[in-house]
Amino acid sequence: MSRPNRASTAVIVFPGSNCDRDVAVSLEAATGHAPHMVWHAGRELPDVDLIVVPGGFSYGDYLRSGAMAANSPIMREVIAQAGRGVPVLGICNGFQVLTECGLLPGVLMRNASLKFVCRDVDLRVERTDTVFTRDYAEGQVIRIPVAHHDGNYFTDPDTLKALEDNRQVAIRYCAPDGSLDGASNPNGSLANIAGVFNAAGNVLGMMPHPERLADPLLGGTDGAPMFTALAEAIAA
Amino acid sequence: MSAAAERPDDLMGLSDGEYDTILDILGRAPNFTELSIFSVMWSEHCSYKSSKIWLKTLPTEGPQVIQGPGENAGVVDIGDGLAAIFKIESHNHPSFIEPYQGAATGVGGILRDVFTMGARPVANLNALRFGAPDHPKTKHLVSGVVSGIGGYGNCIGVPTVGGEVNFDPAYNGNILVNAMTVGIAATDKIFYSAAAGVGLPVVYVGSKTGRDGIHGATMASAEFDDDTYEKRPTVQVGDPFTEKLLLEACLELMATDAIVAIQDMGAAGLTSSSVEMASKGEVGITLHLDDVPMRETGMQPFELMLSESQERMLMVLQPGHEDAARAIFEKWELDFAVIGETNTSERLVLMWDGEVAADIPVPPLVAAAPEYDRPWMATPPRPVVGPDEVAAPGDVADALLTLIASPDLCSRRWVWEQYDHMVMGDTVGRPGGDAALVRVHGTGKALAIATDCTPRYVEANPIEGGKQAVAEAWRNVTATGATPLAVTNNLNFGNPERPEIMGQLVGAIQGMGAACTALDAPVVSGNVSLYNETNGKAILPTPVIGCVGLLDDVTRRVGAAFAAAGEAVFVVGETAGWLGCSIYQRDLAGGCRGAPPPVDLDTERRNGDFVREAILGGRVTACHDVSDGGLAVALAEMAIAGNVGADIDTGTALPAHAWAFGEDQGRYVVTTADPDGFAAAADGAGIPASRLGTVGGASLTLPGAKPISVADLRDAHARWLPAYMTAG
Amino acid sequence: MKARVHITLKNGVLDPQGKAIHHALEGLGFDGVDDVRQGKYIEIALADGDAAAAKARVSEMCEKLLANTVIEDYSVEIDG
Amino acid sequence: MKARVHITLKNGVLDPQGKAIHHALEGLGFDGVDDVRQGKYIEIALADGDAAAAKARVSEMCEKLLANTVIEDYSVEIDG
Ligand SMILES: Nc1ncnc2c1ncn2[C@@H]1O[C@H](COP(=O)(O)OP(=O)(O)O)[C@@H](O)[C@H]1O
Ligand SMILES: [Mg+2]
Repeated sequence: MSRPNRASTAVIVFPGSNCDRDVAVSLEAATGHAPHMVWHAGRELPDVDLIVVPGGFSYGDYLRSGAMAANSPIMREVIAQAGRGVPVLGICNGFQVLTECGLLPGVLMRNASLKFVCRDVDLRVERTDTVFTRDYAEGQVIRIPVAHHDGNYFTDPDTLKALEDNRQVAIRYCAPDGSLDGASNPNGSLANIAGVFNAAGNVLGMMPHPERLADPLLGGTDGAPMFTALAEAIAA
Repeated sequence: MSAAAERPDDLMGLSDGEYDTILDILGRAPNFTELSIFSVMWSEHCSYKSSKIWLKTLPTEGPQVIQGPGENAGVVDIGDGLAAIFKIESHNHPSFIEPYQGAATGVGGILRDVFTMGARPVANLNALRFGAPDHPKTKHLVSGVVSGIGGYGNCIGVPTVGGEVNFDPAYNGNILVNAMTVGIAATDKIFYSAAAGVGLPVVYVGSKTGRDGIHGATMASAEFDDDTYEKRPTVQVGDPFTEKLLLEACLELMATDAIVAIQDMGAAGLTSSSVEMASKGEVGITLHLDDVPMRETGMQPFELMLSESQERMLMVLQPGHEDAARAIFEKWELDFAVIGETNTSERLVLMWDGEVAADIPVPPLVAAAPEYDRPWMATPPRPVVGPDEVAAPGDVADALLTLIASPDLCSRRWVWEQYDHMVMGDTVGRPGGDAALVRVHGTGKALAIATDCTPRYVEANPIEGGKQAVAEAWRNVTATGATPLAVTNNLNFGNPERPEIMGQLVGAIQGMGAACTALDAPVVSGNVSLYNETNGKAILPTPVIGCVGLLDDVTRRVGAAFAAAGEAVFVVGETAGWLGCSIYQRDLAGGCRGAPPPVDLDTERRNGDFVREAILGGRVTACHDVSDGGLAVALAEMAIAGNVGADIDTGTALPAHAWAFGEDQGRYVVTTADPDGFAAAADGAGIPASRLGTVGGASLTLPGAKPISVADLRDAHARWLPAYMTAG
Repeated sequence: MKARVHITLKNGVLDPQGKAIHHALEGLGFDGVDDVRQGKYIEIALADGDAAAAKARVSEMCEKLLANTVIEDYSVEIDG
Repeated sequence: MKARVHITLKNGVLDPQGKAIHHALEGLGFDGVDDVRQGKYIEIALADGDAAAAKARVSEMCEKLLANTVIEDYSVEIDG
C-alpha cells in the first residue's frame, strides 16, 4: 500500500454497474482515500486525478455491451478530462464503454465460445512505461480473473497494425510461461489482446479485473500493483 | 342452496369441498375474479396444504434464529449487529418448459425474497437435477439452465458460489432447479410483510404488469371472447437489469424510515402479496386496479391479480413519505404507483373502473386454507448389503478413474466458470471445494454455504436419507472450519395423493427434523415442490438442504486441497465399508440396492465438532468431507486440488473396494503437520481417527491398488462434462 | 441463394432489451417513440437449389435451433 | 407508423454467433450451408407522421445508438 495522498479519484456508476464497490475498495486501499462515486446522470464530474469506469452490466448489456452507457451525459465529461491527460481506467464493462464512446479503438464481441467465462487467466504485461503498469516488469506474467460474455477483442487489420506499431497493446492472454497460444485465449480476442491504451497512453481499457486479485485472502495480489502505481503517479 | 346451483363447471383446480367453504365464507357465489383468488391462494404452491402439518414438526428455533419460516426468508444472527438472511426455492416446471428463462426467473425470485427483507444479497447457489445424460432433452436443458442462472446472477452482480449437479433417469421428465440466495442485513434494519396500521398508502414498484405466467386453464375458463387471448406463452421472461435497479432502489429506500411493510410479488403476484400483508397486519386493503402500471392493453382484474410478471414489489409506506419514495424509484428509472390503502375492514377489496371487482374477508381466506393429513405409507425397509455381496473391481485404481470421470462425480468447472463467482470481492472459498466461503464485507468473518442431498439414499430410506441430506450439508460447512447456524430446505417430491410418495415426504421430514435437532441447525426457511411426475413416474425424492455457517476469523479456514508434501493424512470417523446404495454399487456393481448408510447423529455431531476445533486450533492443514464415492474419491479430489499425490499405506481388514468406496457417514479426511498431536487430541476426545498415509509424490497410491498419477486423475475428473456439452 | 430469417418475441412476451432501448432513445431526446421490440435477423447463404425446398429446410433449422419457439416466432424469406 | 431496422455486421467483421450457428447447423446434419451471419432486427412503433421525416429520424437513432457504425451497417424501412 502506498502512503495516503491528496489525489482524488472518481468511479463512474451507471445503472447496472456492479463492480463499482469492488474497485472503490482497491482504490481506497492504494490511495488512502475513498473515491467519488459519480452517478451517470450528473453532467458534472469533479476535477479528479484518476477516473475509473468499472465493470458490470451497464443497462443490462442490452443492445451492445457498453453502448447505452457510452451515450450517457457523464461520458462527455470523461472524454473531456481524458483529453486533458487525466488517467482513465476502464475495466471489463468499462472497457466496452470506452470503445463504444470512441476513447479506445476496436470492439469487444461475443466470446468465441458464446459462453460467459469467469476464471483466472495468465496475462503478459507488454509495456511498463505507463502510469498503470509501471509497477510491473516488462514481459511479467500476472494472474488476474476475467468475468465476461463479450470480451472478444476485434479490430480491422490497419487499426491492429497501428496498435502494434504504437505499442498500444497493454496486456495479452498468455500461457504461464508467457508464450501466446490459442489455448490460453479465453474469448477469441485478436492477437490475444486483453487490454489496450489510447495513443497518448493515459486511457487503458482491459477485460481482466485487477480489483479482484488485490487481496491475499481472495487468492492473489497480482492486481494490486496497478492500483499502487496509479496511486503513486497521481500523488506525485 | 341457490349459490351451489351457480357452481361453475370449472373450479380452477379447487375441490367441491373447497368451493363449499368459499360459499360459506362469502355467503354467496364468488365471481370469476374472486374464484381465481381463492384458487391460487389455496393452491398447493401457496397453501402448502399437503405438507403443512408435517412441516410444523421441524425444529425452527434457537438462540441464533431471529426469524424462522413464515416470512420471505429466514434470518439468523451472525454477531456485530448483522444477520444472514437466506432461503432456497424451486423453479422446476418453468425450467423444463423453457430452461433459460425458467432458471433465470427462479434466481430473480429468490433474490427478491431475500432483499425484500432488507438484506443485500451476497451469494447465490443452485441445486440442479437432470435426466440421464443420454436422454435427448438433457444436454439442451443443462445448457439452458446453466446459462439462465448465470445470465441473471452475473448481470445483477451477485456471485454464484456453489450448488450441486446430478443426473438420473428419474428426472428425465421433471428436472429440478432449486436456487438459493444468502443476504446480509443489519439486525435492526430487517423488513417484514405485516401491513400494521390503517390509512397507509399501498405502493407498487418495479416493472409493469403484463399477462406473464397466467395459466391456460384459467384463461380458457374466462368468460371473455377467447381471441382477446390468442395463444400466448405463460413463460415469464426475466429482466435482471431491472432487478438490479429494484434492488438498489429498495435498499436506498430502506435506509430511510418510510417503509412499514414490503413484500415481493412472486407466485400469484399481486394476490398473495396483498393478502399476505393484510393478513399479517390484521388490516384490510383496498386496491384500485386501474392504477396498476400495465404493460399490455385490455387487461382484466383477474389477470392483474394473477400475473406473475417479474421484478415487482408491493410496499406499505408511512403516510407523507410517498414523494421521497417516488423520487428514489424515479431516480432508478422504475415505475412507482400508489395503488391502494389499508383500512380496518380486514377485507381485500378490488376496485376496477369505479366498481367493486372483488370483496373477500381476509382472515378466512387465509385461515380456512385447506390443510390435508394425506394418507401415507412408510417406505418398506431394505436389507443391509454386506461388502462381500458387492462385486469387487479388477483394480481399485481403475474403478476410481472410472468413478471420478462419471457424470455425478466429475468436475463441475464447466458449470461454475459460466457463473461470476467473484463479483462483490468477498469470495474467499470459490466453487470446487466443500462449502463456499463468502467474507462478510468489511469484516474478518465469513459465511460458509453449501447445498446437499443424496436422492438415492432418500429413495431407499426416506428417514435416513433426510438425516443424511442435513448431515452432509452440515459436514460441508464444518469442513471449512465454520460453525453451522441453520438450514433452509427445498422438498422436491412426486404426487402427494399417492400414499407411497406421501410416505417419502413424511419420512424425509422426520429424518431432517431429527438431524436438525441433533446438529443444532434449525430450519429457518424452505420451499415445497410436489407433483414432480410424468405419466405416473415420480422423481427420486429430493429434499435439498442449504446450510449456512459462520467462521469468526476467516484466516483460520482450511480448504480441501492437500497442502504440503510430508504431511500426514488421517480419516476422522469409522470406516466400515458400507457399499449399499453407494455410487460404486450403483455405477459399477449392478445398480443401487439395499439399505443406504445409516447416519448416527450423535457420532456425526461429535466427529464434526472435533474436526472444527482441530481446524480452528490450527492443527489441520486441509479438510474434505467424505461423501459420494467414499475415501478413494475424497482423497483423489484432495490430490487433484493440491496437485500433489499421497501414499495411502494404511492396512485394512476390509475388502479393498469396500474400504475405498464405502460411503459410511460422519467422516472427514484431514491432513496435519503434527500427526502425534492430532492423534492424541482425537484419542483424548474419544474420536476415531486413523492415519491413512502421507502426502507427497506425483501419484495417489491406495491400499491394494496400482498408483495413479495426479495428472491422470485430473484429466479423468476434468474430462466428462465439457466433452459431453460440446459433443454435437 | 440466400435465406433471410427474422426471429421476434411472441406477442405479450416481455422484451427487456426493447424496453431498455426505448428508454435510452428517450434519454437521447428522441420523442414520439411508442414502443421498441428487438429481434434477431439471420442471413444464411445456401447452395443454389429449389426455393421451396430451401424454405422448408430453413424453417426446420428455425424449429430445431435458430428460434426458441416457446417464446419466439420466426419468418423465412428466400432471395433467388 | 412502424420502422423496421436491420443491423448487420460489415463484411470482414468477425461474427462469433454466426460462426457458432453455422457449426451447430452442420452438427445437426444440415448441409449445403455456405455461410451464416447474425444481425439484429428492431421494430420501432412511431407516432404517425411524415414517412420521410420518420426515416431520417430513425437513421439518426441508428447513428447515435442502435448501430456501432465502426463494425455495423444498418437499413431502415418505414411501413405505412
Ligand atoms: N450448480 C452448481 N453451481 C455452482 N457450483 C457447483 C454446482 N454444482 C456443484 N458445484 C460445486 O462443485 C463442488 C462439488 O460439488 P459436490 O460434489 O456436490 O460437493 P460435495 O460432494 O462436497 O457436496 C462444490 O464446491 C459445489 O459448490
Ligand atoms: Mg463436500
